[in-house]
Amino acid sequence: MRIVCPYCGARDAHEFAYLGDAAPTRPDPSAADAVDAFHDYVHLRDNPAGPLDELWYHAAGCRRWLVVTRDTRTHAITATVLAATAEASS
Amino acid sequence: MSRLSSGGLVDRTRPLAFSFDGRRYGGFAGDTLASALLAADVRLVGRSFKYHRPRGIVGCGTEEPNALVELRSGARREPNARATTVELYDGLDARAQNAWPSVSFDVMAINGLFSPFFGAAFYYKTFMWPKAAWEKLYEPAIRRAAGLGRVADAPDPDAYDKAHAFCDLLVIGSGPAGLAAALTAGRAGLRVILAEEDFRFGGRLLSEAAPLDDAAPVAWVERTLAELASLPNVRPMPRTAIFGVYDGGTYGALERVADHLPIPGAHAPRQRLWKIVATRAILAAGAIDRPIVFGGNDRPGVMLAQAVESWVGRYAVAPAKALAVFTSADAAWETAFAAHDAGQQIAAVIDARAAVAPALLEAAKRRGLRTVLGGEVRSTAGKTLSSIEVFANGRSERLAVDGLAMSGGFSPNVHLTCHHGGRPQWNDAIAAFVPGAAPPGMVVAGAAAGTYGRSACFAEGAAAAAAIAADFGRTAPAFDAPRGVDAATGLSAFWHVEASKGMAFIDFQNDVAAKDVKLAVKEGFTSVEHLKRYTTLGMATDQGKLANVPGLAVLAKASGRTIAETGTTLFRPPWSPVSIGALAGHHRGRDFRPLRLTPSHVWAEEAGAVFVEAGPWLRAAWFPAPGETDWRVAVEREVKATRTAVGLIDVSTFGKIDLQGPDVGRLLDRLYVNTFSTLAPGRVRYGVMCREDGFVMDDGTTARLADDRWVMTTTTANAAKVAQHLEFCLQVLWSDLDVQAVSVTEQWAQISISGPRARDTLAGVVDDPAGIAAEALPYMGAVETTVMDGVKARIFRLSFAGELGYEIAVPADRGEALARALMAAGAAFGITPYGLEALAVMRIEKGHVSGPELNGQTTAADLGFGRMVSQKKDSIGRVMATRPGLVDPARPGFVGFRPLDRTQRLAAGAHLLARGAAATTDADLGWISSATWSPTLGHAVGLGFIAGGAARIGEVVRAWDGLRGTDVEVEVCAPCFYDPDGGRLRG
Amino acid sequence: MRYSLLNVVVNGLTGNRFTGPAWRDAAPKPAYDVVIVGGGGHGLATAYYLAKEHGIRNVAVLEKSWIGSGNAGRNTTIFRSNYLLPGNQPFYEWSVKLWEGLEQELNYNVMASQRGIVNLIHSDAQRDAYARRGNAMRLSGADAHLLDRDAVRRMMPFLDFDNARFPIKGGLWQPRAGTARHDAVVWGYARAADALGVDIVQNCEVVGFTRGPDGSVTGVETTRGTIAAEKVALAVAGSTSRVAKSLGIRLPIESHVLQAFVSEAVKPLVPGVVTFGAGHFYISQSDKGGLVFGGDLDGYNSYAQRGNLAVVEDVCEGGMAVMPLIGRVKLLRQWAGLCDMSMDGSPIVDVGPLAGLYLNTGWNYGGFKATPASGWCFAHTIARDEAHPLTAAMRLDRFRSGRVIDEKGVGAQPNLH
Amino acid sequence: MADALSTCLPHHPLPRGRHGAATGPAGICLARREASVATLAARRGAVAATLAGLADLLGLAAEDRPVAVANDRATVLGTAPGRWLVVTPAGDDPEATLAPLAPVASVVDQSGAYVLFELSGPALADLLASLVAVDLDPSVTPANAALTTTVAHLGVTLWADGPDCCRVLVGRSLALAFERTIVAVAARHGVDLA
Repeated sequence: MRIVCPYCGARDAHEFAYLGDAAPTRPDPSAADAVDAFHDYVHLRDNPAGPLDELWYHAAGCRRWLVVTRDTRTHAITATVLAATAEASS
Repeated sequence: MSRLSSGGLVDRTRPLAFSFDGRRYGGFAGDTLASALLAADVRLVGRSFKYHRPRGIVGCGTEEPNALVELRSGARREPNARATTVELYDGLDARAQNAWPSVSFDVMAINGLFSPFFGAAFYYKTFMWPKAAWEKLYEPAIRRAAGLGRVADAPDPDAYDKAHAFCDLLVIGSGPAGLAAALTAGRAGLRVILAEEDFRFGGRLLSEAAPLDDAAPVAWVERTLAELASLPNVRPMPRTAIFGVYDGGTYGALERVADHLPIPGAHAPRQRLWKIVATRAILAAGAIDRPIVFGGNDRPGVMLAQAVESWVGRYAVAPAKALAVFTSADAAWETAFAAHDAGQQIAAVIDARAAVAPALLEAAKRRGLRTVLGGEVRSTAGKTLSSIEVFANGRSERLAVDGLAMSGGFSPNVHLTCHHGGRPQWNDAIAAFVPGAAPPGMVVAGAAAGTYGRSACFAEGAAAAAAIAADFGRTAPAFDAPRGVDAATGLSAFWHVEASKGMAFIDFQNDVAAKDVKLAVKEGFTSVEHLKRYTTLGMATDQGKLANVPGLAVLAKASGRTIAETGTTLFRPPWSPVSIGALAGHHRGRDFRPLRLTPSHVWAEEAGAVFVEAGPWLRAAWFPAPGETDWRVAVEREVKATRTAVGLIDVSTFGKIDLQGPDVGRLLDRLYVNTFSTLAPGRVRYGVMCREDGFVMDDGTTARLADDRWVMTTTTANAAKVAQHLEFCLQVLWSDLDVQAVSVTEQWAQISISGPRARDTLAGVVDDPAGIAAEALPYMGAVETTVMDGVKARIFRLSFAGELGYEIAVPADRGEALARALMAAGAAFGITPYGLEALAVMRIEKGHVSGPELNGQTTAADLGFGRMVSQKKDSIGRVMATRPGLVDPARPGFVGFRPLDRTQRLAAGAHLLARGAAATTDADLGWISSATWSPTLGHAVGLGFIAGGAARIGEVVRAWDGLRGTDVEVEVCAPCFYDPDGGRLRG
Repeated sequence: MRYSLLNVVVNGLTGNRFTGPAWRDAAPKPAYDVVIVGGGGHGLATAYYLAKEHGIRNVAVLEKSWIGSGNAGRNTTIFRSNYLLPGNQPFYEWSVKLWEGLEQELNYNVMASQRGIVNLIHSDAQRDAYARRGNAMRLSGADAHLLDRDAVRRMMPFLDFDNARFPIKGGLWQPRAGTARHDAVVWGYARAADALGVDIVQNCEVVGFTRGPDGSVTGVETTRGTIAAEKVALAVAGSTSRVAKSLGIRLPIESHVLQAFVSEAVKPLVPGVVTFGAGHFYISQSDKGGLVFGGDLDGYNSYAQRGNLAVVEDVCEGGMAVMPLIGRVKLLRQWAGLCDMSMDGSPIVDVGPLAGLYLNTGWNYGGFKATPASGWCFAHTIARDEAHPLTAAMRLDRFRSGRVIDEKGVGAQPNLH
Repeated sequence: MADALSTCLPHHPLPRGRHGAATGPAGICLARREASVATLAARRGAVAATLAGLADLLGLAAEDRPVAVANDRATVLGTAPGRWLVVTPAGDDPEATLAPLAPVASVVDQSGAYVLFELSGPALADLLASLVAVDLDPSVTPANAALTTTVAHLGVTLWADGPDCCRVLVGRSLALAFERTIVAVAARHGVDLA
């Protein structure tokens, strides 16, 4: 599998470390239901059979976290962006 | 000697000697082992898997299920080499396998007598009584009988290379379609790779007799190759099999670099694994002939018509003295004609069809060949084929032949199109499976797509390439196809001679006969996958290249369905078997993974260090003094010296991360359970880091060197993990923070000196001794200074060993010099280098947690850091750490242990049981995670976790180690055994 | 019909006249006491023990394709009970005990072969960790032995003891571990369950569920019609999230692919199962002679049942590192199974989360060895509406309570388990 | 494995001189070169300012992409968005040299962290094809590219330095492992260890 890193270009997937679904966002730790919210954030996944926005880390390259849109049935990658858009802008 | 007097593509000026089963034979350059054996009239080359029946050569390439041999010997012995793909070389040495005492007399052939009972899956129904017999009696016997060749005797001495290639178009196969495609795309300027599994380009064109441009087809092949070679954008790769189609247009390929040589040239690899990334691909892998299922069809001498065409046309070998042809396809008639014209005697052409094209009959008549229409072969005779029984027009007749060419039509090589889950589609017109959905970027052309006939294959290959060129915005000149006459390609489906006598085989290697398929159907195994798994049909080393379709045909008939309805099993990588060595490449033995060396390594080796692999690192374990043979003695000496004078160890392997920017303090407060933003410049603080699920991830010290410059240390094991976590926080969670994190693990050599004379020693290397005075650099202080006359250095006052200690960091290229300088400066104080063993002893004496305690299953509270966790701020893991399961007072908590009987030893891995309790899971109170003999205290000490934790201090429990047969009464105590109030650290 | 030596001989002499289907090709009835979704090893074993141990025989096993088409047919056939944590170890030990008598229990030779497993040790820290594990095994009544380097060498002289990057320092040995013929396990349970009256319905895909007014699950919608059921049990490894989604349930599960490999058949070499402690590689040898081996997950969510080349290389590097004499042995076939990877690397066997629903999932890449005990305990859970003592720790709510069973200690990161 | 590797333990320095194929000119030359190195990381949102500062300070137009930009004073390699490795002559104190950039960027001396290798020889293209899983065709990878990637499980940053020559930054603890890799992979070409 090849991932086109927005900075480094096309690289073999083995250069990247995988985290998973990019959708869950860290809940407000001060919220009343924080424990439940964190339970969902840390554990529950849609785990779709189809397109999925995922977090990959280009460990062997630019060490940027990427959001890769990949179909879990075909492994076809349709988009790759830096997770921290602020990082690239100047 | 069956070599034809003329013709073929072997080089008669280059004779080669080889041996098979100890007998010497001769062949020519350009032969395969199979063609050379046939030329030498060797028919019997192996034994089948189950019944050990005699086996000969059936095919002429990768599809060969029978002619498997042990090639070479000793450390280079290769089991299951296909004689049909082994390129002959001078001195080749091969042996028949799976036969004892010999291939001509194999005692295991007795299995054949029991074939009525050894039917499909019989073993699932028996061998069950008595209970123990399966493992003691039956299975060992089965295992001995099963298997094929033997693995080499010793580590593979050859090298295996790996390489990457990139192209616009990968053309797989170099027959008519492949060559036309490569030439068209090459002329259009595409970056083309042409991969051919064979050692010679041309595919079937190398075997066919019918001329191209009024000359032998090989002439056109050579012209085409010459042009391809002249194109800088085209890379022809012979001896290179594309074995797998992976994601992102990545193709796995195996190049047999030196398999055609006795041994690889000096320093050359045996094989090379190519990872080819191709935007597009054209699969032009051709089609292979299909066996017919009839009685005794496995007898040596029965072979594929296509193979006969190759023996005669390409290798100039007459495979038999008298050859019959049994077919339902026109192509086999053409084979008979070509063979006859080349000098092979043809006894008869038997066609299952009642009528064939008049042209064929005419051509046969012209050659005086006997033809039998509407006929079938019902049985064969001879250890190697001596006669066949032909049934036609209501009567049987026995023909004395020693060769039989069979063809029930073709099976397109759709294998690679299945690698992304594409299912082949049944095509009734050609009675074959043709490609279904191919992997992205791949198109199929020629016989592999079910397109037969040369001109059609030329046209299809060229058209596919032209279309792809257009996609790249390039125009391809029209392909100038060579002139030639297309052979007849008519055929009608014919699978199985129902009236066969004797075993009619489908899978030759696995001994799966028609009756086995019928039995499977009768027992309900009608799904193709069940059939395969129940009968082992198609699971042999050819992965069903020959057996699948005939097997499906028998299944379909037996279960009252069509082949389209039964469907087929999926081909999975690899297309042809790939040696494990090639897939591993250079990463073997001591070079399996890169070795990291510490900055002071060369000094340590001079100092006589005994080294140990610590993850990627090689570190000093201990430094035996002259005459010290027992490592325990060395370690005890090192500990005592450190506790009483000063000891030195290289701790550069700790992860180090340089942190700069205005928001570092805020970041650290969120990373660590404790607070860092309040840390003053020039100070160091110990911190504990959790995962979001509330369990501890790592620990270490972080120093604030200046207002906006910090340096964090991580454990050696977690260096990469923490760096990745940190970037996750900065890029994904809180990208508003202005922090630049840079790994400086490699930048700084860090050497720790500990002991009462540490300061005196350090004074000898720092340029400004005043800067390290007790008040100037107190415990947990940090200073940037210089050592060894101006070398940039950072000095941190801390000690894992629990003494007055310093960690001195200098640029890694000066680490060795620093070690030597410190040793010199400390000589007067008895400085002693120590290794990981002594470090472990001292940290256990001090009750410091390390790898065995930071195992990802423990919380800050478990480890006794509960009070460190700041509730004034949020940090990663804080919320989840409040879950009931993580605050349960019954959780195992971190404590120390000492044996009641001080003479007894403790071992990590022992579990804790109450006095008198039975050794059961329910009674399990915890475990000892780290243990050592303490030279300082003169007795064993242990660290570990016990249900209830510190609340149990003072209790007596048992350290039960059933594994090693010890059961020691231990007192639960506080984890710190040495200098609990830390006075020595602050000294 | 009972299999016996006589049966084999008679059929041999009569051209298999006296044999018939191993199980009925049942058509679905309108209603059952229990409908088990998923005709893999776990589903079929559950049906068998429901009928055998709990007398519940009005049971259907619904399989969308052919039975055993999922992970039951794509694994490396190993069973063992060398687990560390009390939430796991006794369960897997019970499974090994069931394996030990499975041929006689099912009257089917599943070729369970206790060839033993050796986890190689390459460092002192690893030895300490394996010692803790080995003692935990013994506490649960399992067998475990700590081997030194020489003992490992005597057992497997072909390993690399002299030129290794990570020298072999010993091993943790469980003699009672072993391998079985994976397809035969499926067929054996199917045949035995069928004999007790269980309906095995193939080519019957569940596309939805019928729900009661209270939201409880009352049956399934299938490609072969609606089927009512008192109880609906899910045993659909690889598809759990998809099936649960139609019930509005999100689970702590990710689907990952694990590759496995088999070499061409060779004469006997590897006596049992060996795992490399410093790389991703484990290996055994089948009765046919093929070297069956594997390594780590591909590492990313996938439903593709297909692996990538980098992992093939990684696994073969591990193989050559410990067994450098297999360089010329050829890889014959690679395949991949879909693993329900849970957030702590341990399975979920539970009542609910909806009334009428029972959950059996999250077996990660360890489902095959669990087949008998999983069926045993899941049957108990379904029949009694309560967790079996051996799966009491495997409840779904452990993630909320924090009582996770994390053998590897890597936390809620499925691809690292 | 090449012969030298089987006789020489991985923690012992490889003998200098010729390895692998002994006949004919060496296909690959591997030499250690001295240099100072620093990581330059722009502060949040200060990429342009950092580039401008670099231009003033070193007189070269570095870019925020993976390319090598060099003049006689320094080579600036793009390694990540807003990040560069600045390679200057040995003995230079890069934190001092780049100090003027402090307000807009973090500077971290890495001179001890890296060993700079020069890889050259007629077989370089073949060797890189074996080592690097990146398409080096000019149509895909520009001649001035700075590649941060892995070769045989080793992290490296490499860039071209004239025809048949490239420079490689390797972590110091892995320098010997890198030499072993080159000797093993290029053995058939003949390797000259300078």
